[in-house]
Amino acid sequence: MTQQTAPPVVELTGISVEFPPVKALDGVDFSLHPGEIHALMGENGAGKSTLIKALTGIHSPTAGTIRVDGVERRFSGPADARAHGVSTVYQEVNLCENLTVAENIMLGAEPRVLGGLNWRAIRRQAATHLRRMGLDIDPSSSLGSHSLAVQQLVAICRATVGDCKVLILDEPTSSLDTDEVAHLFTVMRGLRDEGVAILFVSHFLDQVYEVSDRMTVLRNGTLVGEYVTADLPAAELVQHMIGRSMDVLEAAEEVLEQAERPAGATPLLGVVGLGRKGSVQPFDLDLYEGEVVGLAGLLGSGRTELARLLTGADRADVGQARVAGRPTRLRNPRAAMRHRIAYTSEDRKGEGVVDGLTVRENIVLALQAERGWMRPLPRKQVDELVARYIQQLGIRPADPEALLRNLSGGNQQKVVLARWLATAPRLLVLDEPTRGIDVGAKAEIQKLVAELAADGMSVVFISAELEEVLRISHRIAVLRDRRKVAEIDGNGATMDQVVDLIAGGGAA
Amino acid sequence: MATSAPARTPRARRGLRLPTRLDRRYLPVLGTFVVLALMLVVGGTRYENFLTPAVISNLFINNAHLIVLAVGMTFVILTGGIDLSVGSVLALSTVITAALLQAGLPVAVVIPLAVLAGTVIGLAHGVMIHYFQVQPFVATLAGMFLARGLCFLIAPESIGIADPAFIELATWVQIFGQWRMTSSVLIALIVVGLGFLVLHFTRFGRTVYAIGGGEQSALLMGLPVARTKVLAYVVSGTFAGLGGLLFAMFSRSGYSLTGVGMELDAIAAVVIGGTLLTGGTGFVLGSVLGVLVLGLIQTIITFEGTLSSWWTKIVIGVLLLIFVLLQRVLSLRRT
Amino acid sequence: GTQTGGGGETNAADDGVITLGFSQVGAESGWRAANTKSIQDTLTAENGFDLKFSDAQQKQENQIQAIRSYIAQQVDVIAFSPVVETGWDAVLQEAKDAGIPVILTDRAVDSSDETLYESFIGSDFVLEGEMAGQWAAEQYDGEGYQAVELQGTTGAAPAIDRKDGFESAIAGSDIEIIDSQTGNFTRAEGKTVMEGFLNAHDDIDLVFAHNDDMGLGAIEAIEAAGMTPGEDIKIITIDAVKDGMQALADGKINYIVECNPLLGPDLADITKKVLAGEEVEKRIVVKDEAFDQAAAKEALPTREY
Amino acid sequence: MRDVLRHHLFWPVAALVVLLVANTIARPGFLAVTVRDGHLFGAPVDILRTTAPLLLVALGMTLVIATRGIDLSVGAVVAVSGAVALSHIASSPNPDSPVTVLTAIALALVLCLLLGVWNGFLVSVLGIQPIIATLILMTAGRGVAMLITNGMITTVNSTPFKVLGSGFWLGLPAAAVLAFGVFAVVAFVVRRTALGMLLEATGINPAASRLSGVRSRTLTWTVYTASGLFAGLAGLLISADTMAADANNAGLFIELDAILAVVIGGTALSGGKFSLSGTLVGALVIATLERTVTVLGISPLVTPLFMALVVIAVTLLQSPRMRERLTARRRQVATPPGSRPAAGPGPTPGSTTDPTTDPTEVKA
Ligand SMILES: Nc1ncnc2c1ncn2[C@@H]1O[C@H](COP(=O)(O)OP(=O)(O)OP(=O)(O)O)[C@@H](O)[C@H]1O
Ligand SMILES: Nc1ncnc2c1ncn2[C@@H]1O[C@H](COP(=O)(O)OP(=O)(O)OP(=O)(O)O)[C@@H](O)[C@H]1O
Ligand SMILES: O[C@@H]1[C@@H](O)[C@H](O)OC[C@H]1O
Ligand SMILES: [Mg+2]
Ligand SMILES: [Mg+2]
Repeated sequence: MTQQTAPPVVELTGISVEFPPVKALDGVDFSLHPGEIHALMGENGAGKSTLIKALTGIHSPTAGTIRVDGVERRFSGPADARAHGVSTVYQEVNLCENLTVAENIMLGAEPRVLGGLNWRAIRRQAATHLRRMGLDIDPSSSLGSHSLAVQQLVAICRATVGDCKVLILDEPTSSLDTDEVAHLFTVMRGLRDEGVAILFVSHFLDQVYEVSDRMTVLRNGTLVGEYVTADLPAAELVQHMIGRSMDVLEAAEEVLEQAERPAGATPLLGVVGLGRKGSVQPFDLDLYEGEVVGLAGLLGSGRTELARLLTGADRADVGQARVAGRPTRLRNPRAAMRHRIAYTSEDRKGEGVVDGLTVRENIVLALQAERGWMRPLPRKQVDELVARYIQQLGIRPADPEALLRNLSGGNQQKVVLARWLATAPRLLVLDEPTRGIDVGAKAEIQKLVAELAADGMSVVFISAELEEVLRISHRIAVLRDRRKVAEIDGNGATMDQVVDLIAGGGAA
Repeated sequence: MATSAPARTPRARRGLRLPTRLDRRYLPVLGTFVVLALMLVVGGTRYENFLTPAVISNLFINNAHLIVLAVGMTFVILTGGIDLSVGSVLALSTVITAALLQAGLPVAVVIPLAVLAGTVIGLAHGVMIHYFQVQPFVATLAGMFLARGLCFLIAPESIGIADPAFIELATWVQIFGQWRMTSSVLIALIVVGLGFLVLHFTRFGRTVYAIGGGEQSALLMGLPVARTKVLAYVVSGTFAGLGGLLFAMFSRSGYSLTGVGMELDAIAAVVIGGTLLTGGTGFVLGSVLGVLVLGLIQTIITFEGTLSSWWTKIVIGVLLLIFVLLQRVLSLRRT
Repeated sequence: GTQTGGGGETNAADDGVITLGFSQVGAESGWRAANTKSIQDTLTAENGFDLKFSDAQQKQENQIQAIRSYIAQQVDVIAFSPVVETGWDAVLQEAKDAGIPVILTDRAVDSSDETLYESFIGSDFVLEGEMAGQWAAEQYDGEGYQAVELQGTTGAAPAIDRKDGFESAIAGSDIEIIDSQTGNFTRAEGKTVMEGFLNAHDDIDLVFAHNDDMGLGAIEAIEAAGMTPGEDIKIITIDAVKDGMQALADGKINYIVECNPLLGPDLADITKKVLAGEEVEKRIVVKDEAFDQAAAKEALPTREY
Repeated sequence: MRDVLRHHLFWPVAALVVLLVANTIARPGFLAVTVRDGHLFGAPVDILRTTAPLLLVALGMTLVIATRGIDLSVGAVVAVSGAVALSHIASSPNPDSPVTVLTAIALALVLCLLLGVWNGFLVSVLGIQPIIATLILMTAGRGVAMLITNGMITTVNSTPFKVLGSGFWLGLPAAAVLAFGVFAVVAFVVRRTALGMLLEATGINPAASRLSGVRSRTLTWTVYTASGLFAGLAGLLISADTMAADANNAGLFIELDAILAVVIGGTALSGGKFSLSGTLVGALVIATLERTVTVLGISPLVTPLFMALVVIAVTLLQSPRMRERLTARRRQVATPPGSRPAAGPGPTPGSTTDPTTDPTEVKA
């Protein structure tokens, strides 16, 4: 497996990167060998993405050396890095949705004829690369017409075009489902066996254990250590990452176990035959106070779209909704907010963060919008509120005046969550709230959800991680092909049972 | 306007999944084409001598310079930028042409110089925009003032062009029955062809689209963003210079106050042609159709012949509105 | 009216109606509005005309386009006020080839080939400037007056010619032009530039504005600075449109040289002659008067524009 | 000192000071203000008066730009406003009656408000790109103004209306008092309420704002309406200035001046964070610049050149790249000796910061 004998293909020594006043990396050493899958681990904001960007020349380190194939280098940017065999799929999957799949894969390396692009060859080669990734899509279809998962795979496909000695994947699995992850791992192992060095970032510990050979752990911009995966127990890894033991996780479990589903008389929100043409088939659902309802389903099964109908993000064209027994129409998010219904979108970048505003402004945004522009929140109240959530959710840096775009992905997610908690909702619909969030924070969020429910809030919880849904939910609604197919009790349910329902094998 | 496209909701994506044969990207251009055809039909039934080769030839002859400007503008807008300077740069090029010819320089020297003036200004824009991160609107607005100021500096008054070689070039015409093709139309068509080839068959062209789709993405994909962006403004500037040359051929003079507001015509043409100002989608051929639509509006107004100047303005506004609405309806039906 | 048949000779058609295509500069000044009105009111159906009017919005390309379109429409006569002097040879040649006579109004073209148009009807801008200058020299020579000049649109014939005319006429006197900038023939810019002049110079005695509109703007600026126009600072303008005449009568302007915008009747007249094959003069200069304050009071009640 | 240098108003204010100094050198008495009949006179007072309409238009423009939009139609709206007001006054038997004048003002403002509503409708409801949506009114609006005045320059004599142009309130030009007053009130409302933040959120991420319960559409609609209204008010000042409604020339290119004022003031055209105090300084810079050209006796021929140089200088000095230079110098001083100075100071153009927005923007 690991080939410690081979000299490292990438070797970083004493790398520091600063975003004054933040020291994102402080004298970090790191090495990557050919033919290994190396996981880079750490909490949100630990500096993983920054390390990758320093290597590929997006950020220039203030100190340290970078060696690739034994030669000291400072790449001028991704193009330069790529020309030296270092290909990267960055955390913010960013391809061009306005171009075709083939172009996205081949752009910059297109075959040419008579000085012009050879479109036939482009499509043919792209198709070959897609096949190698086991992706069966039309190369001349527009990238934007594909799901995020497919786009993610196309991004990886692009990275492997040409002479690729080092492949860097920053959280490639955060929007993939189980099958797709398995698929990706097969591809990764194949590349490793061809001698490619793979650097891999993920917050899913089981995935890391499944696929990686070695791992490097960062904490607060400093190196904690380098370990052989097989030799490091998960509990120890987590301790290295968060710098303390896993008390939080256990605490979360405790709260969850204590919480009993209350027998509420009228549902907080009850919908009958709610649906929208072309989006979700009419469904019934009752949500009670103090209860967590999980939504399970495959990617594209309609969980998000169901959530959007519950929260007025999309308008239903059939069906009725009742809040506390009274008929109502959830015409838009504001209408839902009046009933204290909150929704955090899965699309953090597009529908969550307002990246040009500060942490403070992002946190108070919904609350302020609800009060209307005429009644600004008193500054003192704002400061208290913001300080509380920064502390409670561990938002880093803990600076209310930091621009949101300068926060790491996971911390941005926490800010968006804080925005909704600040509105004190009675029903909180969380769509993939733990995507891209580190283990510690994930446990915190799960604990938070349990506590909120215990305090009487009703929560709808969507996650691609079935295990998480099972653990946290009192009740689980299962969706398949944009239709609600089953509703089961969360306590008795087993993984196999739910998987059967999701896949359409089990009895509905 | 460096605005980014609104976030795509998951639903928009599914809409695109519907199987269609005709690529939806061509719909706006097709819409423009349909409207153009409709205008021709309406004009043809309403006015005598309207649907004649002479009128159609004139449409191209009168608008050759605008076609060239619009092609350059398309490059810039595709990257998500904008070039407000093209009207002034066109004027500068006419003034340089006329002044140098008047000074007795040979045509073979004057023509490259006039075009080069545009190239240099375009380069300056690119540098300001990319390296100093000045917003395109502002950088090219400054360029607009600069070029206009240079015009006045060279010659405030209009200078006639009498150089025989230049006149010969300007009056070159090919006649096919009632159809006429002048040298400027020929040049414009070559520019359109070039623009098309470059955008669709070179890496530079595809990178232009990629940048419009997302500059950040293009950077992370390792594409030469800096070079491409600068080059897009160089193309626009150069074509504005060339447009000035065509305009000098058209008006046989150089005048510092020429082309005021022409940048808005070029932008309008590009947008009418289906290119999004946010960048990343659009075609040169659409922009050509856009120019023809604008030209046809003018033609119809002259044929109508009774409109006071205010009605002219109102009618242009209303037609623009109808156009944008039609396009809007088309693009809504897409999802 | 317009002939349906292809390409033949065009002349005053059988129905007796003359189709005339007119391309106007724009609508930049009060003078221009009066000029447009005069043409539209004269070339009416009652008078036997079918007028095709288009406004070029100050753009030469629009004018060329309009003229080409008139050729394609096979009108009987084309008339226009060229935005600029140069650049008309090609399109005028096209009109000539199509056998359509062209008449220029108000502004002339700068062309070596005089056969390209039949006639020019308009004012002598140089003379206007001279008349203004002569009056100034007669009235104020010996006082050591410091004058400022508000020029018309840069590069436009009336601006160039009036400047030349005025300068040559005051050449022998002790009137000195201390500053001269463009006010673009508009009131608002006339006012802004005059304000600047007042900030920049302590002792301005005389303003020469290339048209009434700028002069009226200057009056506002002078009043805003707490001075009396017409007394503290003398004002001479050109055009004699109604507002200007009123200000003259009110004593705020001291002298106005007329620039007659009523070119419609002359145009109708010449058109008929040209179509009838009569010989017409190449250059028909409209007679311009000049008014001092007393003359203005007298003329005001009967002014048409 | 360094904080002063990095303040977002530093370069615009510096530009203003340089212009004033240049004028004073050319003409030592330039800054002198005299009192006559209890009114203030002098070049600075003139500048305040000529800034007034531009300031109003730029105020609306700033709000529109904050929502990621742009309003090209303001010049046409200026023309319509003057046309309506003066036509009404001219057609009334008693142009000196305050009732006539007030009616005229009300008519003009209401119509301009409606024009703003129209722009807002196109942008926020029909989703047409702002630059094109407002280009429609930019073209047609002047036509409407000419339609109202019948293509003539309408002039009136009306003492109460003239106050708006050359009258004095509290010793200062009425136009300046009005414009600066409106500006102050709007700035106060925007910054003391949550309006500013909600506008910025809308400009930065409309989808996220909507989901957060911000009435993005209404806000967008409102700013275009406000822009129309302010342009209408500016139109009244401009027409009262010469007591003439010139449909062709009133407010010509004022949209460009207003956009420049906004940009010089440090607000990014890409929307989001905006600075009203910056716009105020920007408008003063432009008005002073125009005055400077005349006072310095710079040939009118090179005025655009001069304009371009000032704009280029201010925008380059304000550019992120230049700011980084300043930051870098500071950082170099701060970093301990021996550590390697950054190759390319700060984030390179390829950093994760969105190059279209300026992260260092500070709000007023
Ligand atoms: N462009 C930037 N400007 C300022 N600070 C930044 C910038 N990029 C990153 N940071 C800061 O650097 C630190 C490390 O961020 P980084 O994105 O590397 O974290 P990460 O380990 O990838 O976290 P995550 O798991 O959440 O993606 C964070 O504190 C972040 O706020
Ligand atoms: N296999 C696929 N191919 C193309 N598009 C897909 C596919 N799967 C999902 N999508 C798109 O992704 C969007 C998200 O799906 P939806 O919101 O209905 O499901 P979900 O259960 O919430 O899944 P997700 O895990 O992606 O949030 C859908 O609108 C759909 O268009
Ligand atoms: O306003 C005028 C200008 O437009 C016209 O061409 O000549 C006369 C001038 O007074
Ligand atoms: Mg990261
Ligand atoms: Mg989802």
